[in-house]
Amino acid sequence: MENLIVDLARALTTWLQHLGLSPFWADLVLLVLQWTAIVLIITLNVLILVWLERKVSGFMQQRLGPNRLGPFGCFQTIADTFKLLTKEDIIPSQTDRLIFKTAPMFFIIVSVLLYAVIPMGQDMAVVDLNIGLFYFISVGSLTTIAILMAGWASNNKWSLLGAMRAVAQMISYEIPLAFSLLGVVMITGSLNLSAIVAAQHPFWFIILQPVAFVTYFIAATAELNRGPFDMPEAEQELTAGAYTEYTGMRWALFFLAEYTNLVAVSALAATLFFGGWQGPWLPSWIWIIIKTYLLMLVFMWLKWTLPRIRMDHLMSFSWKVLIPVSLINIVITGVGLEIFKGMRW
Amino acid sequence: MSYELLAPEIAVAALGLLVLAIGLLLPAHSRKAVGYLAVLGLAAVLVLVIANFNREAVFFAGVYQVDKYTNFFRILFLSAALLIFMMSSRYNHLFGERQGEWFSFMLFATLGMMIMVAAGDLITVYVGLELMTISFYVLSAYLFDDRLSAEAGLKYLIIGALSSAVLLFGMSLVYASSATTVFTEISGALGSGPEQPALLAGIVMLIAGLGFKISAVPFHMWTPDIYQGAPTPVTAYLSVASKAAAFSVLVRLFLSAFPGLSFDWHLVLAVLAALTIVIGNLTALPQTNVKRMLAYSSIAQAGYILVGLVAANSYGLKGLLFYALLYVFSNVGAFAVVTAVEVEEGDAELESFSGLSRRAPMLAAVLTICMLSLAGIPPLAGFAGKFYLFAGAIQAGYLWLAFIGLLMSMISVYYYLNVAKAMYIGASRREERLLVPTSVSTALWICLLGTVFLGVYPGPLSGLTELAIAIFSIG
Amino acid sequence: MSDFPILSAALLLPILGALLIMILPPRQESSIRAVAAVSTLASLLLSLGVCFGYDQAKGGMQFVESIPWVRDLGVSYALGVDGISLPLLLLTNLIGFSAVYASWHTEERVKEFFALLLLLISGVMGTFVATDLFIFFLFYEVVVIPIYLLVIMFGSSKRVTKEYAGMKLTIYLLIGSAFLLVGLIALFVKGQALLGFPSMDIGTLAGVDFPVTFQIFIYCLMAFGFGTLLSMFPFHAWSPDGYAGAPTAVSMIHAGVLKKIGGYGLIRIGLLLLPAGARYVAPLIAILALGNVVYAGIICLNQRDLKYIVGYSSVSHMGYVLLGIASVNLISINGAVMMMFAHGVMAALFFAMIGHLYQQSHTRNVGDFGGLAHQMPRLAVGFMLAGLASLGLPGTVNFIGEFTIFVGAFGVYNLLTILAISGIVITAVYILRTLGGVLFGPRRSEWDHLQDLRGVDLVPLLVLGGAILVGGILPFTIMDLINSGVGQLLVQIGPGSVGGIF
Amino acid sequence: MNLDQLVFLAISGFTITAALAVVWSRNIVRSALALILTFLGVALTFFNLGAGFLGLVQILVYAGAVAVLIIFAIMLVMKPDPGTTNPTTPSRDTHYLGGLLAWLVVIGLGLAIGFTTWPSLPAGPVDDDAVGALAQLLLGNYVVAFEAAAILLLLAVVGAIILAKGADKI
Amino acid sequence: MIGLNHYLLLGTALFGIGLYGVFAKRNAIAILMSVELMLNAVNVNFVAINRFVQPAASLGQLFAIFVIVVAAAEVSVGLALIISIYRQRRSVNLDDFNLMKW
Repeated sequence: MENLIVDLARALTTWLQHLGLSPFWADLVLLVLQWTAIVLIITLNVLILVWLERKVSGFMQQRLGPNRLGPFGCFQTIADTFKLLTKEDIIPSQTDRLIFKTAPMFFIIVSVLLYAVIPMGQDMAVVDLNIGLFYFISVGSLTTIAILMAGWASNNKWSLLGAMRAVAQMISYEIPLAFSLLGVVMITGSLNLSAIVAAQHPFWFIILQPVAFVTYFIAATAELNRGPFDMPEAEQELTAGAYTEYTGMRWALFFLAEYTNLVAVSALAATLFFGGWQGPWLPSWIWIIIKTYLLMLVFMWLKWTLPRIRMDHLMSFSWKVLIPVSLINIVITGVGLEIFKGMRW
Repeated sequence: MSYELLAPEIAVAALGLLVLAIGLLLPAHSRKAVGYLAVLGLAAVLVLVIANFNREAVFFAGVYQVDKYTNFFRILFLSAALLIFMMSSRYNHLFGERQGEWFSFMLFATLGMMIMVAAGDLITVYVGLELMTISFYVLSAYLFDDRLSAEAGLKYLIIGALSSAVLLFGMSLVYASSATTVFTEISGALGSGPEQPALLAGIVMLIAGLGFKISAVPFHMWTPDIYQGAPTPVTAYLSVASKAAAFSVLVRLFLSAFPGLSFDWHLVLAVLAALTIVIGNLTALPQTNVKRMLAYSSIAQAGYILVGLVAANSYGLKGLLFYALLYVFSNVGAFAVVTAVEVEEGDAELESFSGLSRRAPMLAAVLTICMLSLAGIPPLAGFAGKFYLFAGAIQAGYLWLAFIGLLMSMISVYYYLNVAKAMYIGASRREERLLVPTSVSTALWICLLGTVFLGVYPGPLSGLTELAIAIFSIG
Repeated sequence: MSDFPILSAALLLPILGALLIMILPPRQESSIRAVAAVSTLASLLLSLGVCFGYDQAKGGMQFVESIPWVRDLGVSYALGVDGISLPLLLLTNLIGFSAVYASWHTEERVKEFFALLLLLISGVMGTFVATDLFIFFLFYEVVVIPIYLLVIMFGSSKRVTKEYAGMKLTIYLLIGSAFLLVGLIALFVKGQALLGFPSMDIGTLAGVDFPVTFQIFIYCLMAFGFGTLLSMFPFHAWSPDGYAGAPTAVSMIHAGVLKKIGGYGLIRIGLLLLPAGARYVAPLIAILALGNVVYAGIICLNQRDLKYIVGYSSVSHMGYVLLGIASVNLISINGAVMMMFAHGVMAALFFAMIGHLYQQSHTRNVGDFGGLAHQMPRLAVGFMLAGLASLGLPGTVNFIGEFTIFVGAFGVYNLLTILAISGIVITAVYILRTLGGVLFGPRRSEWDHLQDLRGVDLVPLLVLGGAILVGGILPFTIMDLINSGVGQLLVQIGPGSVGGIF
Repeated sequence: MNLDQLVFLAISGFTITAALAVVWSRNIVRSALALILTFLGVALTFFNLGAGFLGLVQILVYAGAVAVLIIFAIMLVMKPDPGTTNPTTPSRDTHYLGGLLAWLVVIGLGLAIGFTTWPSLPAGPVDDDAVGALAQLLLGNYVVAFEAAAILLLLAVVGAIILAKGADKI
Repeated sequence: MIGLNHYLLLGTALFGIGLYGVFAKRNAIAILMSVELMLNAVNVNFVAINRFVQPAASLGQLFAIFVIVVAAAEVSVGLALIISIYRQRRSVNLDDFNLMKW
């Protein structure tokens, strides 16, 4: 059970090579299959997540949430998906059509690319990059561009405003996000996510780096444009921010990408601070799913509990609170490490 | 390794940060105080450098070199900054609440220059250069309500970024040819014999990139605009110190990284120098704005300094260093007067200088003497400097260059004297005396005495330059 | 006596005076004048002392002072005088002293005027006593800027504006000096290569045997540089305009001594350091000299402005000096130096008189005057003295100079000398016509208000006129001195024949 | 044509096309987006050269920050008609001169590079721990440059704030 | 076999394109973008040289990192400048910035 997926992949490779493919092409086919699997999982996952989010919000607001289709309304999202897929694809006039069309694709591609380095179980990272964490931050920073593209191409003032807010916010919170991860990196001395997971054997890093986790979590919320930091798509002010003009399938792609990001960020948090796939009894890949889902529930809990924060407060919170805190955390970690080394010596 | 020899850089960086912080903490009306802090701090660093003049050390396997050459230029940059801080005390009011930041940017620019001159490696040179240049982008645009200033900042940015790119490409080709970026290792790696074409292309691009920084023709196009638009103290600093910094790099680069080139880079530089001198002086002739005129003249001055590198012998290099230092006194003196007049009159047009000799005899006399020094009239410092430079050039066989240079320097007297004429016989718009604060007049006196003393008795400084260039192996 | 740095003292006194004047408040005009007069007088007395103290029998450089100045350039602050520079030093102080009195009545910006004037005098003096090339050139160019400022601040705009005149004069001289400087630096660099150590000392460099082509080249540069200063044809255009624009004192010093730096330089530096070059180029110089004499003389015939007449006539006279130098023999060079002295006092006197006249009448046009001898007899004496000296009347010092030059030059350039002598005729024509027009003829009542020279105004007349007569009647006083210097110089450069360029 | 060449050609073709789009587009936003593609192309080149860390830095700093800043600034200074936001110079002379100069530089440098024989070192194994090596250099021999760069960034931040705020009160 | 030359030529091409942009474009931001192209060209060079000439040491990569850092600083200052000048003139077209004669 533990090595189910890894064994499967290995068997597949061997079989492909038996068929007469060179190792290179065999690897390539495997890669393609892996990505397909990831995309499929993500899509399925999102179906569940959307349902979950609606249920959670219903629970928070003391209502039932979706409850007609299937037990507990669990087929509601599937129905919604069909609705979105069959809707007319509207592109407003006066838009920059090329950019308008590419923005959602770009967004989803970037989001999916994030999964390349996350270890989904023991030895289960698609690419075990030695600078995996850095890869995650770098590629993650590209999402901003997709939002900008969408906002600008829509030729709509709310879209543009939403996009600019989103970008300002995301750029500002990228810094504490990256800084908060440095504490972990300093302790492990590696940017390799598998190594980081391995390093959490006795203690999870949440114990050693609580401040970093809190900073990371707040910054991640802002990165995801989720409440209470959802200024860029505040319905009451901007209809739907950068996505205002998008309908049907394109809008669904954005929706998909947002949830994909949510999963990715949560999975990273689980990996960095909660021991990743480590856990007793159950197979590793189940452990990470459990941890990720728990974290996502916290995200949802926050979103439906806290009121939205004003734009300027939001910016100054990043620059005046989060960044200094994360910097101080780095300093303290460094000092602590030196002391620890000194004691051991 | 004696890391205390890095103290000047560390001190300037710390001073810059301190000034920045204090400037923000102080209430707006008392921010002038950071000026005193900056001046005192710089003076202390200057004393430190002078006290350790003879101590040398090579850090990080040649990447950073503190030697007498470094110390000479450190003294140059620090004293230029000091003089400019002193002379700009009234001008600073134009910066409003942002005086503290102004001082710290100037200090960071100084730090960049100090790193440039000490750097024995392309990477460090580049970073120092950019530290200086980016400070100057901001400083050039520091008059926020002034359209010219913003324009100057933008133009400087574009030309500066372009030149950095060219310089970098050149550096990359040099790196490709030698597989190292450390000067001393480059010379070893290149060996002798005919150079690879890529290396030549790289050297040409290095010359071009640094040519922008020293505003040598044909890379001078936007210099006058930048100089005219930028706040006058910044212009002064830009013209004396950033140029000297670029020259310090050029000299170190050519004499320690490429000493044995068979490619005749002297000739390339000689042509550049001649063009710079001629075009700088000729375009300065019709100017009616004194600041702009000084900008053109500073192009020409860069040409003269370049002559020293063309010669690349003992006299030439001594002349280069000598001229760079005297240029600090003469040009800062001239700009100090321009600043004082500009503060009073609102602009630096020639009419604003009319009748200055009656309103402020001291200012008029300093401006006249400093400009004559720039023109190379004895017994002022400029003459001694030019003597060294052209003695070097003639010794190296560039008689024609000496001809052009000296002839044009005499022609330059025309536009300098035009200003003197306005000051001495022009009718003044106003009659009341123009008073200058103590700090400004101190700076003026230092510039005046420096200019005269170096001209009448150049011996000590030439001894100093001789020490400084001893690190290069030249004939 | 021997230890006292008498030359430095003479040199620095006017500078001290200038500094003192700068410190004095501008209102204290009388003390400013007094300072100027005292410092120039002291300087004059010192230079007279040098004259009497100079041991003619011994000859050579005397009153030598030398302080190492810039080690790596081989520069030392070296002063000294010999038979060539001593008369010119004396001339400088005579004229400087008179110039202070000639401009006694300056009203505006007295402080600046006298400070600059004293600097100017000091600078000119320095070129004659310096025995180091660097110091020589330093003083050489020092004079340019005070002159410019004096011209634009105190000059007069008649045919050309004073700004134009000042700028033209300055730029011409500076361009000339640029060539000169190239030559000097090249000389220094070559000298260092040949000697093995850097030296700027004229005596040391004279011992170096420079290659002939190098000498020719450098001498051409020097001839251009010094020639411009000497207003050698065709580089003379600055001279008349400059004089016309300049205030009296500047005209006096400029025509009287400054130009002589050119001649002095050609002899001291050109001839001594580059004898082969000098001899090679000499015929060309001689031809240009003829151009000076004839061309300027002819132009002079058409001039109506007094200052232009004297200006062009001085260009013309410089032709004789050039001819003397170009002949390169003992007699001719003796004559050239003598002529320089003679022309100096004469021209200075002339300009002093014109200055006084102009100050009174505010015109310089010959046609406006007539019969001034009636109203202003003393002025007329001055004019006559200067005029007759100008046309080389025996009994004046000029006669001695011209005569010696012709004697010396005839042996070398027969035809040219004869043609040059014809220049005297031209001179006679315009000088006599001018003198006659201005001084004689019927009394014109519109000039009745003019005041004659009196009080301090008489000083220039007495000093300069005295010098003309003493030199003319007792020529040996100066001639022996000059001879001792020139003789040694010629011995030093050795024999050789003139020519080669054609 | 082997795989190596194919990959190189694909990446450089992509990069150069994107770069040309930057200068040829008349719409500044599209130029900026093409610039992002160029950055990504260069990042791919870095990956191809075995400089993974640098490729990621390239993506993070250039594509993620610099390009976004540029687009942000574009939107702040946008004109209503996007099709004319990125004009080429109206002066034909400057235009042709620029083109000519660019061609000369490309051809000249190309020839210079083409005729050069480089030090014949084999393209040895790629250093796996590039990050570690870079860190050693950064905090070792190049610590001065490192510190200077730190100050440079501070300076840029303060300077940008000052300039963008202009004469307003802080 | 793809060697150093190929990468250097790629760099040169990018450099040339950027150079053309600097001269031909009039929008200040576009010029800034062109300069970025040139800097990227340089980085391609550095990394390629690092790979082919000096695979053991990471000097080229180090240089490229510094270039990237500096470029980021340069762009931020540059854009701030452009915004400040836009506030005064309502234009970012370089041809409009001619208060001083060129």
